Amino acid sequence: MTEASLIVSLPLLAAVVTAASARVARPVGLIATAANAALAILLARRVLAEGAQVTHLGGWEAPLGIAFETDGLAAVMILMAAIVGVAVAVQASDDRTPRSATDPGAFWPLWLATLGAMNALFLSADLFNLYVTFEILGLAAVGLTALTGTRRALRAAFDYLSAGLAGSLLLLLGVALAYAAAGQVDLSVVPALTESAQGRISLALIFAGLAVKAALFPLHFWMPAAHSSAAPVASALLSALVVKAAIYVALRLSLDGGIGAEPLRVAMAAAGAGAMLWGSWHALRADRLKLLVAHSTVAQVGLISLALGVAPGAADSTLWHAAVLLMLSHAFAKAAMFLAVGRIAEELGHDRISGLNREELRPGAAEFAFAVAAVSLIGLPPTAGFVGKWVLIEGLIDRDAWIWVALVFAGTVLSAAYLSRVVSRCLRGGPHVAPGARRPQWRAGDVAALGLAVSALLLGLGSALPFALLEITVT
Amino acid sequence: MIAFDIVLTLGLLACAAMALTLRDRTASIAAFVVAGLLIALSWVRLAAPDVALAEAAIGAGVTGALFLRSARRIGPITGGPVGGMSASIAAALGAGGLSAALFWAFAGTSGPVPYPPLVAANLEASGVTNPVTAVLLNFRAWDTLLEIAVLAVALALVVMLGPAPVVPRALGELVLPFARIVVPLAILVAGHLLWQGATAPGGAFQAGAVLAGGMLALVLAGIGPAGERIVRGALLLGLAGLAVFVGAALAAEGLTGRFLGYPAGAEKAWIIAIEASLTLSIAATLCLLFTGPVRRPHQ
Amino acid sequence: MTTDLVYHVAGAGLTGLALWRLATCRDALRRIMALNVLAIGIAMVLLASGFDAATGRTDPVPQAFALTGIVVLVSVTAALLALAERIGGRSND
Amino acid sequence: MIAVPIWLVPAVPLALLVAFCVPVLRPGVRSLVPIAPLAGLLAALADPVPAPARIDWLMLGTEFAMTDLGRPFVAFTAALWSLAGWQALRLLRDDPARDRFFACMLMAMAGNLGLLVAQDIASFYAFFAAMSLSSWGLVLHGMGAAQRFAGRVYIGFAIAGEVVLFAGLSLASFATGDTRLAATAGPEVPALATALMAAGLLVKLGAVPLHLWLPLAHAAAPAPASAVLSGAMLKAGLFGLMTILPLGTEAEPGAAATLAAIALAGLILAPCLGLLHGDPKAVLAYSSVGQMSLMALGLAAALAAPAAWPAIAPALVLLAAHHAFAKAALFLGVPTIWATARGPARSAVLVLLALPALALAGMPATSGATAKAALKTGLDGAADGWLVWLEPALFAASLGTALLMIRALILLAGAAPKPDVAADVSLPWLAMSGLVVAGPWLVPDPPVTDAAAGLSDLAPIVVAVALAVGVAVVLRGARLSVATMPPGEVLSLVARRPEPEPVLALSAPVRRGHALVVRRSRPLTPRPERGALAILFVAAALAFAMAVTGPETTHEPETPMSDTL
Repeated sequence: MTEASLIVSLPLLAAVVTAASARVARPVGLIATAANAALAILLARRVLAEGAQVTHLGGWEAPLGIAFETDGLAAVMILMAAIVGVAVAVQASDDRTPRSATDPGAFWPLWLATLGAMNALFLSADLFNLYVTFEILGLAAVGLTALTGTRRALRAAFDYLSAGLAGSLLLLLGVALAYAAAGQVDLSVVPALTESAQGRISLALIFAGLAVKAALFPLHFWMPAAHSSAAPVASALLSALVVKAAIYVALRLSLDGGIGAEPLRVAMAAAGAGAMLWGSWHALRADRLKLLVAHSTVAQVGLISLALGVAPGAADSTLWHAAVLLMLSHAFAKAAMFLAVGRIAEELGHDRISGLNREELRPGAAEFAFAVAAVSLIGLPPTAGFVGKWVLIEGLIDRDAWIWVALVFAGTVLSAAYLSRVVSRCLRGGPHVAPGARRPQWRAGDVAALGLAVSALLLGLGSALPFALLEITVT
Repeated sequence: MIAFDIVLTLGLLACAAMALTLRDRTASIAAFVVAGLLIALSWVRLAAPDVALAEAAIGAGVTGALFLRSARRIGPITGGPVGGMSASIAAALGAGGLSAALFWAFAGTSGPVPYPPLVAANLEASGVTNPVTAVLLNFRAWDTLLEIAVLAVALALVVMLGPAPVVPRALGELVLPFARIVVPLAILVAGHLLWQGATAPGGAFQAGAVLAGGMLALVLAGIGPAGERIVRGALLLGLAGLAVFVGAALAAEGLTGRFLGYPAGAEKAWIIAIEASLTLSIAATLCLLFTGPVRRPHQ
Repeated sequence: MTTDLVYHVAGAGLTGLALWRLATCRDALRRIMALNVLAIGIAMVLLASGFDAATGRTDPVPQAFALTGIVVLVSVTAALLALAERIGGRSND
Repeated sequence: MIAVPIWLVPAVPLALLVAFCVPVLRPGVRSLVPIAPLAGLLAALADPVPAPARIDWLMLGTEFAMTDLGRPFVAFTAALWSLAGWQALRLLRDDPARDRFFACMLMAMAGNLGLLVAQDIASFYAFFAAMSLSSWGLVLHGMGAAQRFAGRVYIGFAIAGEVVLFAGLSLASFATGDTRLAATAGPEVPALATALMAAGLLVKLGAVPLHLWLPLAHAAAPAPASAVLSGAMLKAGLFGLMTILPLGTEAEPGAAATLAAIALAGLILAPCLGLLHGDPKAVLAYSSVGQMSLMALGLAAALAAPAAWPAIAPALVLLAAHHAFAKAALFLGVPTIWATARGPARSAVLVLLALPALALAGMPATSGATAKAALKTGLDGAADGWLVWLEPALFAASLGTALLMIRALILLAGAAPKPDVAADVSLPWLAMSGLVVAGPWLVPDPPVTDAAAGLSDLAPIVVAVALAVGVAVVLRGARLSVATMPPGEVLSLVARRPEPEPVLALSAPVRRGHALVVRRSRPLTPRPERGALAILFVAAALAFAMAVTGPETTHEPETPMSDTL
């Protein structure tokens, strides 16, 4: 048994078990999430020690069969999903957290299916296989969105699923055209696709589908509603991980030379810049905390997309390494933020920004976690966000791409502006708080949010590890 | 035969256009089902009988039934066309342009065709003689496994959402004699399709869909004991398919060292065993997707 | 004119039709149907690309893709319809 | 001697800080706070010095080493933190917010010790920032109006300093392409980078006019925190300057003149302003401003005359160590005064307190005299033009210090006892005083060859005493009393009164348009068909763009030169 095959089968098996019996869902879900994290670490260690590996499933070589490519990038993404997953599972396992109105145990199978699909997606080296993993991911993510069972959430889930289906069908159309143009659909065909006009149209369609899934401006219309009306654990997963899956595929294609095609790169960078401005503007205007955080995801995804757009492919690694680090940083910080927002809303009974501090309630661990996560998202030292932006700007300066540097700075300033709307209120203590004000009790969610926020912080210090992993590619 | 193709596709386009534009729900769904049957015919014309079988059973049958069920619950189409003329024209231009580009792109390709020779060369080692089954259950079994996972997740999602279950009594008396004939037939046909899948068109999906059709007839006739225990059993059966497939994949790795790599010589047995369990599981899943879970007391 | 060309035209037409309907209609059920038509159009161009007019055979791999697509689509359709039933017909009011 | 791995120096306080997060472990960890810096002390005293350590995965590749310059700094810093931690433990025994204080203290300790052993700019900056920012918590500890005001000023200066330092460090590393700290003093570092780095460090040093935060913060913080602020953290600024300035290589007359002007301004202003204050801790803080200015003067001389640097450097280190111990002893003495009732006991304490005070003023046979003599010897090697006013400057420094000490002691003598201060706060103070007394013998190799303490060294003290007595007589005769100055000097004139509002809080939006909320957003109603239209157009546009741009653009090797030819 290799780690790769276990890490894709174990979550799926656990999902079946948890779907079959709500009684054992929680322990099985927790154990499976922990086991997945352990497997992810083993996988990363193996990649570090033995280099990248290609596994032909069933022993059938690539054009006919499907291959798993376990390289450094895949290992980093699997680790990211595993770490965020552990934190989210910790919060979800808290008995006292208000549950979904529809089905108390429904979170676990959906989450484990998400995890399994994501692991499969990160490893897969086949376009059609990627389409199928996207479908699992999309369905499970929609289930997570609808978890609360409120009308708002259900409507958001419907819009999400129909937009997501349209996106995956565009992806499928692109794959079909790739098959028509090149006769095969494994990832090694991508360089050949850039040669012919048909292949280039196919890449354009695939990219358009990915842009819907990644909520890339201007195709993000479904996302703020979905991310802000879902349950906190679900929002954390959606925003931190599910969106990243599409970005990851875009990166993978770009590394293989596909999106390296000039118009797509320009489109990604321009869409990223637009997303940063649009998302920030709406985050500045949002009156609800979850909406602010959701719009901030639009902006942050824009930043990552900008980094990918200006990265000229595998040959020059600086910029795409920066993009991956920004993805990691955003995953940890945004998940922490959503979990913290969940806890804040639970204590306050609402999530209006104007009512964030009340006289009878002192700021607690969740507010602190939010602030730390905000520091990482803004990109202050020594967080991972800082290292990512630093490397990105360094790379951009090397290319004399001053317009992009200015845009990155503008995005940073804007993110500082909208996040400080919250942080300044979170930190407000002192005379505004009545002397006998209570402090929120510690819950599993606080631990999870703090842990993730601190991970984002520590990742900045230990950023050499992901960089070392990213150097490992299939030769 | 070209003339037949042209007439077929014209009819298909007309049906699809009607399905998407008719203002009466039932008529629109009827057009959709007819379009589904025409598409099954097209697949036959395109020498894809496996897909045609699945399309007829799933695409036209189950999907049509699902639409009918929802149409009754959601009610008629309300509100006129939205967005105004300019948006509609813009959409038409965009869609038309993309459609033309697609036609140009697809028709202009005559790229290499590496798959048929590869499949032919490895067909013997795959254990089955139907190339489509070989691709589905052996060469690209990982795709199929994930596809079963999609079914399982959809099932979990529908169970979580808990839509109102189908009430069979409304149709009971009429459907009863029909069901008495259909159900045994469906079981026979499903068994045949499953076994035949190894050598000729047919396989788990088609068999499962046919079986699901039979079971649905049973349910609609009010014969099936739709008690909670049965539904629970169906749920477990539906989920079991994924568990069996993943378990088989891991067991194969234990035996041969390759994930999803069946032991040499025993491929056919493995494939038939997996397909058999998938047939039952797909039938149960499709049934539950249609009927929905039992309504919970708190709702 | 060959068989696959006819189906290429039909597939592209179905795709365009579905995309146009998606962009102009708000009714939930109709949108789901349009997505189904879109998937059918894609399957049609896919199979037509795999069709070899000379031998009258079709590449088995795109056949497997189309089969997978059908099953995936019925799952997603069921989920979409369940959601649509819960929120009522129009997704926007 | 046990071999202490060098990375333990910052790691021990950090580890304690992590353990501090677990509520169950807190009481145990608290009592370990005084022991946390001892790893640093051991590492500094170890012979041979610990081997350098390199941690590749941390930041940009972190490197720790005990340099010859860093070693004495680590030694006195660690000793100081240890004793201050001990006193804080006793002083804040019953304080409800003590956990926050100790957490900040551990963080600042880790930063302070870490920056002295860090060898690359990333970790140097990180430790420096950790120290500066967590000291904010030390200043804010009491959470009264004065603390908030001081905290606000402190954090403003600290953040400005951090930003400037960061800009300078990154400019320097971009210019040299080297992330080692040692490279920032190299010849190819642009002058702007050096100026920025120096400005950031001068904030920490408390150089006039960047000193405004210093008296406020020292007066507001609890006494042990003031002791480390003054004794250890100001020295971090000096250490930084000694590291990044291009000393001993090339004469920089312009920079030297600027620095000298700053230093002289500090030497003169510090006593003038300090004497007007009524809080003994503020008076002591002003004396720190003066003393740090003296050290800046040494740096200025070295900038003007590179040849003199080898002599000035040890003198500066000696001066820094001496000031660290003496000033810390004075600050730690404040709670001791609080703990003793007026009477003979207090007199005894005052007599003991006079020892470090005299040492600071340069009394012969104390560490102060040794340090000043060393500095004088070092300055002798400086250029001729300097000597003319170095002598008066040194005299003025001693005179000012002596006056400030007299003022502080008088204020302390009259301080009201605080009954809730435990008596055992005096133990760390006694230990610190012992270190001050033992100072001259602790220096391993006295850099001064002729340590002949002349009577001239006594002159400033004598003049100061005479002046003080004179002023006292005049005041009493004319029935006058000295009006004390409000804390914050210039800031107290221009700044608003401290409002009862914590730092960094934005006021709640009263009306629309007052805060960053531009307009309340309408409830979000997604229009599904609009989304589909967007998808359609994006897909069509991308497909079109990809189709029309020829496939040959991507695979042609890029030949930028061919365009110009």
